[in-house]
Formats: sequence, C-alpha cells, structure tokens
Amino acid sequence: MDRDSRDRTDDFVVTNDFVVKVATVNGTGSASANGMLMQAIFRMGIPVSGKNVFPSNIQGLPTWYEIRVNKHGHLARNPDVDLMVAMNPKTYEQDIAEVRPGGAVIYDSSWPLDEELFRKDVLFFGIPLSHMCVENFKGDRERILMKNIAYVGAVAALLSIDLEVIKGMLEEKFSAKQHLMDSNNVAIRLGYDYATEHFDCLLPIRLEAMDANRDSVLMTGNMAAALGCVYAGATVGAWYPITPATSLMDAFRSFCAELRKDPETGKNLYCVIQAEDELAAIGMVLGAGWMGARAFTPTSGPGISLMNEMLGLAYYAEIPAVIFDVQRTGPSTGMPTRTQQGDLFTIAFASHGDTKHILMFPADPGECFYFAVKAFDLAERFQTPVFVASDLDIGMNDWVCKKLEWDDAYVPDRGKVLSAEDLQGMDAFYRYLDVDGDGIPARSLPGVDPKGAYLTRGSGHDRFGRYTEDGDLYQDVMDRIARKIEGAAEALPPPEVRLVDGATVGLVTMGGCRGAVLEAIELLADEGITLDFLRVTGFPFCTAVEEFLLSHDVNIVVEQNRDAQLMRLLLLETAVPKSKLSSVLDYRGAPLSAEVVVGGVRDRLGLVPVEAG
Amino acid sequence: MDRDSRDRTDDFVVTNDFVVKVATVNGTGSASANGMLMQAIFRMGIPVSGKNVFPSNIQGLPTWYEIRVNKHGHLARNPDVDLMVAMNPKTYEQDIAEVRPGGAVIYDSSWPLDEELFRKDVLFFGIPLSHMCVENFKGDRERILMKNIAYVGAVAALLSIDLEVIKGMLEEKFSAKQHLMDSNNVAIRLGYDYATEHFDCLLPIRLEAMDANRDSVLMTGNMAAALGCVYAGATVGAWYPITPATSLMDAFRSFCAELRKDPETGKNLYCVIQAEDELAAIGMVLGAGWMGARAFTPTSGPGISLMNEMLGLAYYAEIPAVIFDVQRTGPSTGMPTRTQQGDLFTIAFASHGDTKHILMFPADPGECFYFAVKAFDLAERFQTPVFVASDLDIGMNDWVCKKLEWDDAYVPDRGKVLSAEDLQGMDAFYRYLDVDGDGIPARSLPGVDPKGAYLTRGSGHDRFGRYTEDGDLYQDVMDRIARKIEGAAEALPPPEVRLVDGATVGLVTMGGCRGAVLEAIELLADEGITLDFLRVTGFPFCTAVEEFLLSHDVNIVVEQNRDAQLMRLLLLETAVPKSKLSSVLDYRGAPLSAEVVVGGVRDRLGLVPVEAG
Amino acid sequence: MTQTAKPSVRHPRLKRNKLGLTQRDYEGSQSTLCAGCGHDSITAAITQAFFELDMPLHRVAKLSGIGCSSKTPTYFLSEAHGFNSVHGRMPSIATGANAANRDLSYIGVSGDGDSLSIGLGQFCHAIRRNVNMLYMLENNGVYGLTKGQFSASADVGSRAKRGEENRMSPIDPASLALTLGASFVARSFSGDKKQLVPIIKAALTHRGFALVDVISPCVTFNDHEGSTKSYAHTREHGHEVVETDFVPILHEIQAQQDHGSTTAVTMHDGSVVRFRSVDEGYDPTDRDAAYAHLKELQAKGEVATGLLFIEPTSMDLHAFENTVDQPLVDVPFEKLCPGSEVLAELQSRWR
Amino acid sequence: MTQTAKPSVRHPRLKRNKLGLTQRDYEGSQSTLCAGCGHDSITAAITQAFFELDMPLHRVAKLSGIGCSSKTPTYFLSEAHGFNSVHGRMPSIATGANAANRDLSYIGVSGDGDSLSIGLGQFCHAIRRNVNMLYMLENNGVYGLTKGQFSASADVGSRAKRGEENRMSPIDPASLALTLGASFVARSFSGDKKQLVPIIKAALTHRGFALVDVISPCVTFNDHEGSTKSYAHTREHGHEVVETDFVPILHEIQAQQDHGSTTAVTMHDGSVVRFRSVDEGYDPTDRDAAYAHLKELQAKGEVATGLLFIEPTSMDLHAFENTVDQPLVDVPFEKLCPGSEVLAELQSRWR
Ligand SMILES: Cc1ncc(C[n+]2csc(CCOP(=O)(O)OP(=O)(O)O)c2C)c(N)n1
Ligand SMILES: Cc1ncc(C[n+]2csc(CCOP(=O)(O)OP(=O)(O)O)c2C)c(N)n1
Ligand code: SF4
Ligand code: SF4
Ligand SMILES: [Mg+2]
Ligand SMILES: [Mg+2]
Repeated sequence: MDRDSRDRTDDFVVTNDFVVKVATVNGTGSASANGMLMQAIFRMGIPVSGKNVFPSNIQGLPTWYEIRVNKHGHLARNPDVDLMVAMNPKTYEQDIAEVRPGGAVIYDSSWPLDEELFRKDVLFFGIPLSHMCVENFKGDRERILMKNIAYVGAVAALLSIDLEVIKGMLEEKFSAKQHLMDSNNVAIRLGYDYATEHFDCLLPIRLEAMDANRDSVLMTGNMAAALGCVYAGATVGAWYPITPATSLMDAFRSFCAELRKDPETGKNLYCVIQAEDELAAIGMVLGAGWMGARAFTPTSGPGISLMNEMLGLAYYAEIPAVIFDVQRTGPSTGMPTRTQQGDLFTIAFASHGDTKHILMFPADPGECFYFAVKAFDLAERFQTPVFVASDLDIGMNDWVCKKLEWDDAYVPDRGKVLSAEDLQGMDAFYRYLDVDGDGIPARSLPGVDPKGAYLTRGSGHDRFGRYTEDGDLYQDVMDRIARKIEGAAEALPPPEVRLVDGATVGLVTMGGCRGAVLEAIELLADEGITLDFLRVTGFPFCTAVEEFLLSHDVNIVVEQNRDAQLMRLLLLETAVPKSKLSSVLDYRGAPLSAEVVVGGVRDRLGLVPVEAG
Repeated sequence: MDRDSRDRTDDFVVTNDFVVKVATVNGTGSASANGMLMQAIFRMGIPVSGKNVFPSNIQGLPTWYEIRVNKHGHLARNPDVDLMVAMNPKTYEQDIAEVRPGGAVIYDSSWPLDEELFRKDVLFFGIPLSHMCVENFKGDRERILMKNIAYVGAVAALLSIDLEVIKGMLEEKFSAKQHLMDSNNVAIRLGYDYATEHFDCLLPIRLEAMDANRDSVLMTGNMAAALGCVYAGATVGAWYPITPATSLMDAFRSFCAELRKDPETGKNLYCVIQAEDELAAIGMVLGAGWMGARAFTPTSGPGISLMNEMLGLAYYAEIPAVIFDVQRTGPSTGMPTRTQQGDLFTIAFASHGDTKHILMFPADPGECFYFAVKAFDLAERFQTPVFVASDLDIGMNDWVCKKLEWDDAYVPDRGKVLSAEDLQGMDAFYRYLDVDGDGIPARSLPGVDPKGAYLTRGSGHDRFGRYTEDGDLYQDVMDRIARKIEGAAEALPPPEVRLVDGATVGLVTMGGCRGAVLEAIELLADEGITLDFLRVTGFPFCTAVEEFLLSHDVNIVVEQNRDAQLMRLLLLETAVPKSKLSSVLDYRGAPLSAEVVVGGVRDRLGLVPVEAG
Repeated sequence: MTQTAKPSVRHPRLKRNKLGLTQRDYEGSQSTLCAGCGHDSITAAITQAFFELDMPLHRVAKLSGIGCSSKTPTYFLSEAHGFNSVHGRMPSIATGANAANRDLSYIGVSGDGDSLSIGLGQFCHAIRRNVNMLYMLENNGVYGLTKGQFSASADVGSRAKRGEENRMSPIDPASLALTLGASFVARSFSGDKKQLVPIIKAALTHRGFALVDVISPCVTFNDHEGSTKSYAHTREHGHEVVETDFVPILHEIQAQQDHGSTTAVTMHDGSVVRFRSVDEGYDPTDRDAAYAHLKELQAKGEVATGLLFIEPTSMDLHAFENTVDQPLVDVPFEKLCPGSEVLAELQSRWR
Repeated sequence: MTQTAKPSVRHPRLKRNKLGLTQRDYEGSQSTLCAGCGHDSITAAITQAFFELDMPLHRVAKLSGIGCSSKTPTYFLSEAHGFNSVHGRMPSIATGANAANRDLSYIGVSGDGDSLSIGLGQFCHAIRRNVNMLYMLENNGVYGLTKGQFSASADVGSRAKRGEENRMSPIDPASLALTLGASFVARSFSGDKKQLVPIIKAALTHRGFALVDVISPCVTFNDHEGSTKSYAHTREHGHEVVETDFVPILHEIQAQQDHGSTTAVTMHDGSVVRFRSVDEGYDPTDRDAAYAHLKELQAKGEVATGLLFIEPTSMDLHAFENTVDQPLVDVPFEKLCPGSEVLAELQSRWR
C-alpha cells in the first residue's frame, strides 16, 4: 500500500492508523496477552482488528498476531507492519525484515540481538523482559506467562494505551483470583515502567481515544454463529472436532450450558453429540431434522468432503439441515490454520448426481449470527441442506461488530410442517406433492399422526413418495426439486450493493473479503478510479446480483481461492456473459488485504499504479 | 420417431430394422435367454443391440430386454416396439400399450388374455408356453427356465432366425452338460414348432443374414475396461461392490484367474481386495499407487461421493489412481439400475478446496478398453487421479464392437519415475520441483533408494516436499499443479469430430449418447437440417473442442443429466460464449434414443417436425 | 400413506390387541425379496412383536441402510414413519433422530454388509452411546443385494456359491458388542420365531442399544452346502444357551416360583424378562462370562443363540447428555430462545 | 530428502549396527510436539528398535493419519519413505501399499482418535485382513491436535481438563483386536522403553497385523489428576502380565534353559520371542484366556501390559490373496500383459 494513505500529523506521528504485529511461540499464553492488547484498544473506542496467525500445532512453534488500528474503520488485514513485537528469536530475521522503513521493533534484550539483524531504517527497543520476569516471578510457567503480559505493558506505554483500561480488564478477568490479578498487574507495570523510563524517543505511531465502538462488541464468527443457533432454537448439534470449526460447537455448548437448562430439572434443553466422524455428524443432523428438530453441524473442508454422500441424500429426500463450513486452506489437509474460500464448488454441487445447494456467505461475525438464524428458516422452508460458508478469519478472529439485535417477535419459519389436525383434515397425505406450485411439498413429522407416515428414502421415488424406477415419475420429482431450489434465490439475505455515480466497473466479492474490497474502493477512488460494489451473500443468486453484473461493463470478482470459484458460479448461474467477468485472486491463506485488491484491479483495468505523491 | 424412417419392402415387411422387447420377471433366467436371442442375431451378421432394463432387486420383479436390429448400424435405444414378448402378466397392460400400431405381441396363452388388453391395431400371438413346459419338463425350476428358452424358439421362428445358429450356441454353451443341452434344444423346438405350425400370418418384420459383424465381437463396457486394466499391467484393484460397477471387478478377477497366474507357482500376479467401503477402496488404490503399482477402483455415484476426501489427497499429494465411475441415476441411491451421466461436476471438481481432475468419456465398450489403458498412462504421467466415466448402459449391456486390437510394442508410460541410478546421479531429489517446466515433477518410489525418501502428505508443502504454512510456498505448488493438469488436455484421446458442408450448428455430446446423436444427425439431414458433430472424450478440454464450439453459431449439447453438466463444463472451461450454447437433456434413466435428440434439436432450432410423408 | 398395496383380505375374527388393532395392521406392503429369504421371516417376527406389545403404529420409527435386509422396513408397520437411508449410515441417523425425539420406539434394520463393513464404525459407536433402539442385524454372511459377495461375517471355511472359500476371520457382531460394552446382546435365527419374538419384545422394551443379531439365510446366494449361514447349517449348529420369556408390565409376574435355573430381570418400564438357562449356569447378566461361553461354543463350531446379555440399568444417550425428559422436538420455541434482553446482557461482557 | 534439520552432532564413538549405521541415522527431524509428550518417547523407542533390528532405512515405509501422534513419522527414519495421509484412513493406504510391495517393513502410526473414532472401520478391517504391518496406536484418551476432546478410548470416570467426566464405555483397542482375531496384540506405556522396544521388534518381525497399543500421555490436555491416561495413573495402574524378550534370528537361542514360566515363540523369519509370564499361568498364545485376563484386570482398574497375544503362523493378506512372493511392483510388464495373440484368442469366444 502506498505510504501516503495514512494521515500523518505535522510531526510525522500517525494517530490511530497503524499495524502492530506480535511474534511469539504458541502454547505460551501469548494469545490471551495479544487479545488483551486488542481489547484495550477497542475499549479506547478506536476501530481495531486482530488476526491470529497460528501454526497447526499445540506448543512451541512460531505464531503471530497482527493488530490493525484504523480510525476510518478499515480493518482488513494490512501486512505493512509499523511495530513488531519480536518475542521469538527463531523468527527474528523474518520478523524484523517485515517492518516498514521508519517502523519499530520491540525485542527481549535479556540476550543481545545479533548484530546482523539490526536495521538502520527501523527503531529498536530492547526490553529485558525475560530477566525482569525471572527476577519478579517464580516458576517457569508463570515466568513465561508473565513475559507476555510484560510486553503488553511495554506496548501500552509506547502507544499510549490507557493503563486504567488494562487494569479494568484484569480486574474483570481475575476478580476471583487475586493472586493472578496481582501477578498480571506487576507484569504490566514491569513492561510499562521500563518503556516509559528508558525510551524518550517516541514511536511514530500513537493511539488516541475515540468513540467509535459505542455500539460495538468484540466477537468471533464462530461464537456469533453458535449464538445464532441458540436463538434460532436449534436443539441438536452434532460434530467432529476440526480446526477452525471446533470453537463454534464449543461456544454453542457453553451458551447452552448457561441459557438452555430446564429451570425445574436442571436438565439440558439441547443435545450436542461429538460424533465419531463427519459422516456420522451429518447423519445425526439428518436424523434430527427428519424428526423435526433444528439441527446443525459445524465443520471445515475435509468434513465437507466426507459428508458428500449424505448431502445428496438430504437434497433428494428433502431433509432440512444446517452446515457451517468454516473454510480453511485446501485441498486435502492443506493448511488447517490458514483461511480460504475454496469450498464453493464443493458445497454448491455436493454429492454425485444432479444437486444444487443453498449457500450463505456471511461477511463478519455479526452476519454469522443473523445468517445462522436465517439458515434454519431456509432449511426448514426449503427442506434441504443450507450451508453457511464462513472461514477461519471470520470464525476464529475477534472482530469489532455492531451489537447484535434480536426481535422478540421472531417466529421460526418451520416451513410446511403438517400438524396432526392438518393431517386429519386431509384426504390423503403425499410427501412429495407440489400442492402450492412453488416446488415445496408439505412434510409430516414422525410420531405426529399415522396419516403422515411415509418412508423417507434416497432411492427413486415419485411425487407420492412411493418407490419408483419409472423415468418419468423420477424426472417429475427431480424437476420440482430444481424449481424449489431456484425459489430460494430471493429468500436469501439481499446482496450488498454500493453504487457510485458514473462507475462502469463493478467490484464483486463475498464473505470476509468485504473489508479489504471496500478499503480498496476508497483507495482507488483517491486515484480517480470509481467502482461499484457488490457483495454476494447467497446462492442461488438473486436477480439483483444478475442485474448488477449485467449493468456493468466489467465485473472484477475478488475472492480467496485459486480457481475463481465465485466468478465461475456467477458465470454458470446468471446471464452475465464471459466478457464481463474478470477476477482477482489471493489464496495464500492470510486474510485479504486492500493492497492485493488495489493491485489486482489496476492490473485488470490495465492501469499503472499512481506514483506516491 | 417417424415411421417412415424405416425401409419397407413392397409387401410392407421390414427387414433388419425393428425393435423386439421382452417383458419377464427377474431371477427367472430370462436374462440369459434374451442374451441368446441377441447373440443369434449378431451371429447372423446383422447389427443389433440389447438393453437390459432390470429392477434393483434379486428376484420376482418386472424386467425388460430391448433388442434393436438395424441394418444401417443405428443401435441406440429405440423405444418404438415392433414386437413385444409379453411374458409377465403383471406388466401386460403397459407392455401391450407400448407396441406401435401394426406391431405384434407374443404372450403366454396357457391362460387366456384379459379381453380388455387386446388391441385392434396389433397382432397377437398366443403360445401356451407354460403348458408346454409343464408337459415337457420336470420340476419348477426347470419349467421356469425352459419357458424362457421356448419363447426364444418362438421368436426365432417368427423372425426367421436361423435355428442352426441357435443350436450352435447351445452346443458351445452346454458342451459339458448334455442334459442341459438336451432340455434347451427341446425347449427351443417347442416354441419354434408351435409358432411355425400355428401362425401362418407373418410378422411385418423379419431378419435376413448379413455380413456386418465379421470384425466385431459382443462385449460389455465393464468387461472391456477390466481387460484394459489387465493389458495396462494393473496389479492392484480394490473395490466395494456396487451396481453397475461390480461386474468390472468380477471380470478383472476372472481374466486374471486365467491370464495372470505365475506359471511356476500358480500364484497370483495381481491382488484384488474387496474393501470394507469406498473410502477404503480408494485408500488402497492410493497406497498401491504410491508404491508404484498400477491400481484402480471401479465404483458408481455413491462411491464417488464417499471417495471425495481421498480424491483431494491424491490431487494434492500427486498420487496416480484410476477410478472407473460407472454412472447410474442419482442423486443419492437414486435408481441404481438405471443409467445417467450425472456425476460430471462431482468428479471434475471432487473434494474441497481448489481441485480439477482428469476425466475420460468412453462411448462404448471398445473405448472402455482403450481408455482404461490410457487412463493408467495418464495417471502415472500426470501423477493424479484419472476418472473413466462410463455408465450403466455401456458398462453392463452387451454391445457389438469392433474387435479389440493390441499393439505388442506398447510400453506403459510410467511418467517421471526415478530409478535408483537416477537418484544416485542427482545432487538432491526434491519431490515437487518442476525441473522440466511442464508442471510435472519427478517422483521416487518407496524402497528404491534412500535418496528418494520423502514424506508424502496432504498438508501444506513446498516445492521441496517440506511441510509449510507459508502462503507463497503453498501457492507455488498449487499453481504448478494447475498448470500440470491443464497440460493433460492435449494428452487425452482426441475428440470425435464430423463436419458436414455448410453446417453452422454443432451437435455436441459425450459417452454413450454417441449412437443416438449420430442417428439423429442422419434423420435430421433427411429433413434438410445439417449438423456438425463433436464428441468430447476427455476433460480438461483440448483446443479442438474449443475451436469446434467457437466455429459454430450454436452448439447443442446432448447429455443425460438434469443440469446440463457437460454444457456447463464447456462454458466454464473453454472460451465459448454463452450465446453459442444450448442443450438437450434426457435423464430418465434409459439409454438415449435418437427420437429425443431429434425432438430436442428441432425445438432448440425453433423448427416444427416435418410431416410424415 | 400407503405403499404398494398388499391384497388386503380382512379376517373378521382376527385377534385384536389393546389398541383394537389386528396383526394385519402391523404389516407393511408386499415383500419383494426372494421367496424363502430369511429376512421375510424376521419381518413377520417384528410384526408380531409390535402387535403383541400393543405399540401405537405412528409412535414407531423404523430405519435402515441399504441392502435386501434394509428394504424390509417397507414390509412392516406401514403406518409408522420410516427412513431408508444410505449404505451403512443408519446408526447415525437413528442417533440424531433419537436425540431429537426420545419418545418414539426405534427399530433399525441392517444387514451384515451394512453393519460390519461400510457401517462398522457407526455400528460400534451407536453401541458406545447406548442409543435407545432395537438394532436388528439380519445376518446372512453375504451381500445379498449386490449378488452374493462374502460379507465380513462370513466364517472361516464357509464357501461361496461359486466355490471360493472365505479365510479371513469373521466379525461376530455379538462378541464385538459384548467387547464394546453393549447393554443388550441377543442372537437368534430367522427360522426360530418362537425364540425371536420374545427377544424382539425385550429389545424394544430395553432402554439402550439392543443388538439382535439374527442368522437369516440368503436362499439365493448363501444357502448351499458349504455355507455356514444356510438354513441347514444354522439349524444344526445353532445352540440356544438361554431361553427368554417376555412378560409385559401389566401382567402378573410369578417371578420366583420357577425352577432354580430361572432368573428374572426387570426392565425400566416395569416389564420383566425371564431367563431359563439352557446351558448350566449361564448368566445373561455377566458380560465376561457370556463372552467366554460364546467363544467356547464358537470353537466347537456352534452358534450361541438367545438373549445372551442384558444390563437393564445402563445409561443411554440421553442420560449421558443429561437431556430433558420431554422430547426436544416438543420443547416450545419460547423455552429455547433466550430473547433480546439476554442478548443485550450477554454482549455487555463482550467489550 | 532432508526435513527440518536437527542439530547434527555426531558422536564418533556411537554404537553402530550391522549396516554400520548409528542410532542417529534412524532419527528424523526435530519433534514439534509439546515437551514431555508421550508420543516423543514412543518415537525414541521406534528409532531404537529399527536400529537394533539392523533395518535398511529405505526398506521401511512409515504411514500415519492425522493427529499429534500421526505427525511422528517425520521424527524417525528420515531416509524412509513416509505417507502422512488423512484422518483415520491410514489402514487402507497401508493395505494398498502392502498389496503392491510386500517386501517393505510397514509401520503405521495412529492416535486413539484416528483409529477408534473416524478410523474404527478401517482399523478393524486391517486387523481382519491381517495386513503385515506394525500398527502403533499412540493412545492418550484425547484428541491432542484439536485440543483435548475425549476420544473413544477415554475411560468411564476419567475427567477432562475442564472437569467434565466421560461416562461412555471406552473402546479398548487390545480387547477389540483380540475379539476380531488379531494375530499380535500388545500394550505398553510410552514411559516404559524397556518393555516397549522388544515389543516393537517382535511386532516388526511378526508376519501379519501387529497392534501395539501404547498409553502415551498428552501432557497438555490429559495429564492432570482425574485422568486415567496420565503418567501418574498409568504408572500406578499399569500391570505387566508378561515380559517379552526379542532374540534376533542370528543370535544363539538358549531356549529351554530358562525357568519354567518361560515360553518361546519362533517367528516366521526364525527369530524368537521369549515370554516370561508375570501373572502366573498367563499364556500369550491363548486368545480367549488372554481376553479374559485383560477383562479381569480391567475390572480391578488395572491396565494389562506386555505382548498379550501372538499367533505367529496366521495367514496374512498375501496368503489370503495367494499373491506371488515377488512384490507386485517388481513384476515386469511382460509378465502382466497377455499380448495381442491372447487378445485375439479371448475375443474369439465373444461372438
Ligand atoms: C455407498 C454404497 N456402496 C455400495 C452400495 C451397493 N450395495 C447395496 S446393498 C450392499 C450390500 C448389502 O449387504 P447386506 O447389508 O449384508 O444386506 P443383504 O442384502 O445381504 O441383506 C451394497 C454393497 C451402495 N448402495 N452404496
Ligand atoms: C476429516 C477430518 N476431520 C477432523 C480433522 C481434525 N483432526 C485433526 S487431528 C484430530 C484428532 C486426533 O486425535 P488422535 O488421533 O487421538 O491424535 P493425538 O493428537 O491425540 O495424538 C482431529 C479430529 C481432520 N484433520 N480431518
Ligand atoms: S438375494 Fe438373498 S438376501 Fe436378498 S432377498 Fe434374495 S434371499 Fe434375501
Ligand atoms: S497436545 Fe498432547 S498429544 Fe499433542 S503434542 Fe501436546 S502433549 Fe502431545
Ligand atoms: Mg447380508
Ligand atoms: Mg489421541
């Protein structure tokens, strides 16, 4: 990104617009220290984001945390590091190399830094963190933990984070554990005081309290999606642990433990089953969905692959199910702790034979909540699996989001479910009969009434639900199902569209790319390039999506996979001609940055970058 | 189809151009009787095809066999029945209704036919088959079996099948079992004599010996594919039984039992494992492929769905594998004994993440043989799974095919496999290094040399084969794999192209639709509609495919699935604009007929059918 | 909803159960299996057991995988909901269904291919979770529907119709279930309705996973000489170790009056299963002893039959998960959705 | 090919084996597991066993699924080919590999999640096929890599780090394997190298599927009080039932000279495994007795360890399939392709 995109005060100090990156070792407690740092900035009312870059490992390998502060609210990942908190000697070399000229490095000066690592164009702040912790704390474990807290103190001092904010956080966190609160306070002060005492040369970046977060909270997408499941009235969850989806079910369980106990008996108003694998997890969801429960499973790519057969069954036997695909870098095991949007084709057409599934693409944790609720409504209304496709970045990172709201008038859309009275009032019930002409037949639930009984099956059946090997009767049902799924297009959340006067080029994206793309649009606007914005939120695509694409000369689709999966879906499933489509791809596993989008758009439009002024 | 498409002699008797359909009950031995009928016609040198329409059941349900005789060699299914051999009272009604006006019905007159079933426009030949068999044979089982043979005799008489031909067949078949030969001969005569004696009114259809089959044999696609595996040198086969793929492995085993015993020890020069499921079957194939064996698995849709995770592993870890997808009607269990071409999308992009697989589409059993051999070459050359996508019709029905030929100079294309000497001569071996610039790295096989050792993995790796979570190193490998797979386009068997002067419309198809489409082209030519022909044989598509599509104003893609999967693949993967694509679909599970194609093409071109002259 | 109709001749004098239903009402549509298939006899036994248990038709959920055996839910209880799922995955579907609605009676029908090959993992884990269901394993040693390949339950030395001999050791569902801690393990023979019906009733009454492994000959592919799953072989080598009698809850129990060798086990609903050991000292409540006895017989080429093991007080899925007594599908939305105030409160912690 | 380098300090006086290699040569790259993880000790034992068996490095194939345990093939024998596959599916890959090349030494490493949940079906079927391999099940009662969920081997009453108690009955790989007819079943403890190394050597020498179930504590998620798979608990409750000694083929065998309680079993290659029963009368060649003893100890809360059962003469996959002795990958194409004449002959029958 061009340096000049940052607002600088006269004395070349940038306020509330910079990137801090912390390099540590995983399994040492640094994750919670970094979270505190981000939370403190959040509490100062400043727009902030934190991206955890962690290895597929439990302990001892390099890990990073990237905090971006941006007063304008641009919170996509920005790889341009202003301050590196280099706590892992094993990665010193690459960490120090990453700092932008004029930036700074904090390191642990308990041991001297290798001469070769110093850079002239970067400030170095050595703090003897390990020494201080050895002096002040007892036991290896505590010393390691407190070193993290100590660097938080130092960063707080250098960036002018309000110490009271941090103290408040510690009080909340350790209210029950005085001992821990004490050590944490000591550690914070160690770092803070050392920095204030030793460094009079100030950093070129600084924080200043704002009031941008009044209506916001910090949450991860998995947490929000789990809460959506609670609010939607989901009662059965089945899953097999997999990064980055595991925390969704962890969150569901802990929300339920708090909010879903029967007040009288203390028993659970939900049932969460750790399945033996993903084939079983989706099987359990289908079993529960068949019974009439709202049921879901969170998983990631490998799990989706394993669910393939059952997804075809659900499509063809028309059983509601909600699947959260928290995407990670594929194919195969790939990079389990890196983000991607690589499963679109797989989920859109999962399973052999002719299928097409309903997909939703939340852009942030807030949408994870709302889309989760909607997913259950759609799954029951259309009697089919609905996929909520988020990704590791949305699912596992803390995002600053608008507070969630809930309308107490909400009534679940159960779709066409027949009650015992309905059934009794009917001449005969036929499971797959399109009575209303919308492709959606009515369903009956087991146990309700003998008149509703039928045999659900994945084998050939006719509109009456009877087994068939007759081609015409088979086709009749398949055609109706196709119609039914098309009908979902307009029932999905509407796409996000932002139009500018005179723009002839559309920038199209989905999910977590939103922030980077919007930021890129602003940056390009500064260069005089105006772009319209379309964020696709669901599949099958609604007419608004098609109209947008048709009404622009070029649509550049920005997404995080190698094969332009969204662009190709748009090509397949709208009337847009090939000539109007182009794409910008980044599939390296990190959350998307505006820089990549800007570069890509310039390239697609045949423009050269403007000179940094 | 218009009646007039048949050549009639002056006395309105049609020679060598008609359809016989036999309606029986499965599990009664009718399948082999019907096969005899077809084989006899084949031996008379007349072009013939037989389509078995059987239930997903072992015994007691209706089953049909459709024999088409066509002197011009048009052997696609034709639903226009001239002669119905109605042996199953449970389906009399629909069977008799299916006969074309002027056609005929043979039925078992041991019991009187319901008055209501008679039609004025159809000839009825009652033969007391059951009575005759009760009189002439002992025991229920034999009586049931021989009834089938008896109707063969009757049909032979009515169609003028050479009795000597049938006798010759019986001699070959029962040379070792005099008793069976005797009963069969008796039964044949029973039917034959009864018919000759009682029916002097002749059928409007008749057979006359030709010499069209001199260079041909009868075979099923599964048999031929299995033989291809034998000739390609495949040593490891793993599979889980599934209709319609099971007979492929049955055939492989019996060919191997005959051709692949070690002459000295009598031990097997192959290893076939009945896996516990398809996940295991493909796992075994990958294990064997990794070791350097040519390994394969035959399966159908549900198996493909279950293999999804492993297919992504094979793609990303670059392990050769050959998968035969003998397609059946999906989704889910669907109609297991009906044909379809519904798995294209699933196999083209199998597994989560960015993937793309090599596919081959044989059109008949002959191509099943050649494509099977080629598939192993391609799998090893490109170090990736290769799918041979046939279907139930090709795989399980007997087809008249040109005799298979084998070039003894054939040397398997093992691709870049390093020998111990190669390895010793290298400075260092890196598994995923693109030394030759074609995207294909060299591989080493376990056990050959310590220098070749590396760890195969489905997790992130760099070009050296080392584990990585670095986005750039990951991308490097993913981009190379994409390049590698593109390279396969021109290595696949060339598409079949037939151009006519002045045609601006292309008729595009794949696999078993070939016959019906070519016949339709002739029929439409008679109406003055000229069409070019393209049969796609593989994926990724080669430039010849793209050029064909681009050079026609309209390309009508004929295929057997609901969602126009081939047309959509062509749209995605060639430069053809949407405006040039259109499609004709039939997905009711029966082999395609020219009638459907003709109707579809007329409709797409906005033409009305010409009046029957 | 009606399936393929069965010629419905009503005998006016047919016996009626407490619900006023005849056994005919517990039937389904006409079987399409081969004449003589063992599975059809099991269907008949199931029909009778449900009838005799006075089970309301629509309160039963019948599930299956894929195979000839898995087709049979169509042939009984046509007024019960059914789910003919995919190959080998019925246990997970039953688990999810049961999680959602604990009040129905669950019967899962599967084959040896369905349960012991492709479905082995799910089968074992349903046992572990002690899902409250009757699991009917219709065991014929082959894959019937795909035409006679050996299944994993084929015995060493058993011969296929075409002559090959199986040499891999079989997976014996009963001993496997005992090893895995199953709470109810029975084995029977499709040809022995007298033994089978009370076992089915006990299994349906048992709270937890009740495995009923039934040797069910495949007349088309595995009933020849040389097969160890043929009618003849099973008749000859079946060995009843314990006789079972099922006494419904409301019947008067004459418990302790029997001979010394009789034990009675009270089920969670108060009904009673009475055992009379055929083999001296056989105790169907001692898992390890049952296992040892099974293996001993097996070594002699005999197949132990009867209700081999029962642990009537084990915890089932819902006990493990501590779910409410009311079926989750019946819990009103108001009790499930915490509402806007709670949402605000919750979020106050997320700052 | 080298993996992440390990500081390679060569001690000139290190012991060398028959191939002239030191134990260092049998190592792999630096472990990235948590300090103190049981799996690392198993890696060390594997390294030592291969070294002591004088195994040529590149004649070993090492496979694994996914999990912390499944990462370990990177940490030993860096000059052997390896295959880190997908979760739970290593057995099938090993089966196919072995089918193709029977001459390599196969070691599969898996975890309790990998083998007993997602991979249970494949695990059981590899046992049934008696695939010739050492199957190392690094058993810690939890899913380490996904951060500590209970696995299916978690014991009843074992507590998770956050306090919940497991109440489902565990799948015990050793008794499961015995039930399924496994030909070699051992259990050990990662902390007991003395016991583990000879077991690994015997397992590698055994022709057939050799299960080595090793309790391997997860220090990060399952080594606390209340866990039954912790170091402390395993040390306290481990119970060696039989001591094993492996005598390579060329060593002089002093077989019958020992005390009365020693038995010796000769392996197919002529090497000998000697047993000394710790528990009086324990006979590691009697499957059912071994099972009974295991269960008896289990009932007392004890974990039987040692080479629990061996059947050295069982048929392996290749015996079942009657494959040639030469590895199939080495059979020249000429012997595989029947050629044009045969093709013509064959087709003469297809008319
Ligand atoms: C995924 C999948 N693979 C294979 C099949 C084919 N198939 C159908 S039934 C069956 C075996 C059935 O055997 P079993 O469960 O023993 O039932 P049986 O017919 O013997 O009663 C197989 C392999 C399938 N339907 N689905
Ligand atoms: C298909 C699939 N589902 C889930 C995962 C996530 N996953 C990775 S390792 C693991 C469990 C590993 O447990 P275990 O085998 O006991 O190994 P440990 O880490 O305890 O040694 C899981 C669930 C995956 N990699 N693939
Ligand atoms: S094939 Fe066997 S199992 Fe299937 S219906 Fe016939 S007899 Fe029964
Ligand atoms: S998490 Fe547990 S199993 Fe994994 S490396 Fe750490 S201690 Fe070992
Ligand atoms: Mg069976
Ligand atoms: Mg584990």
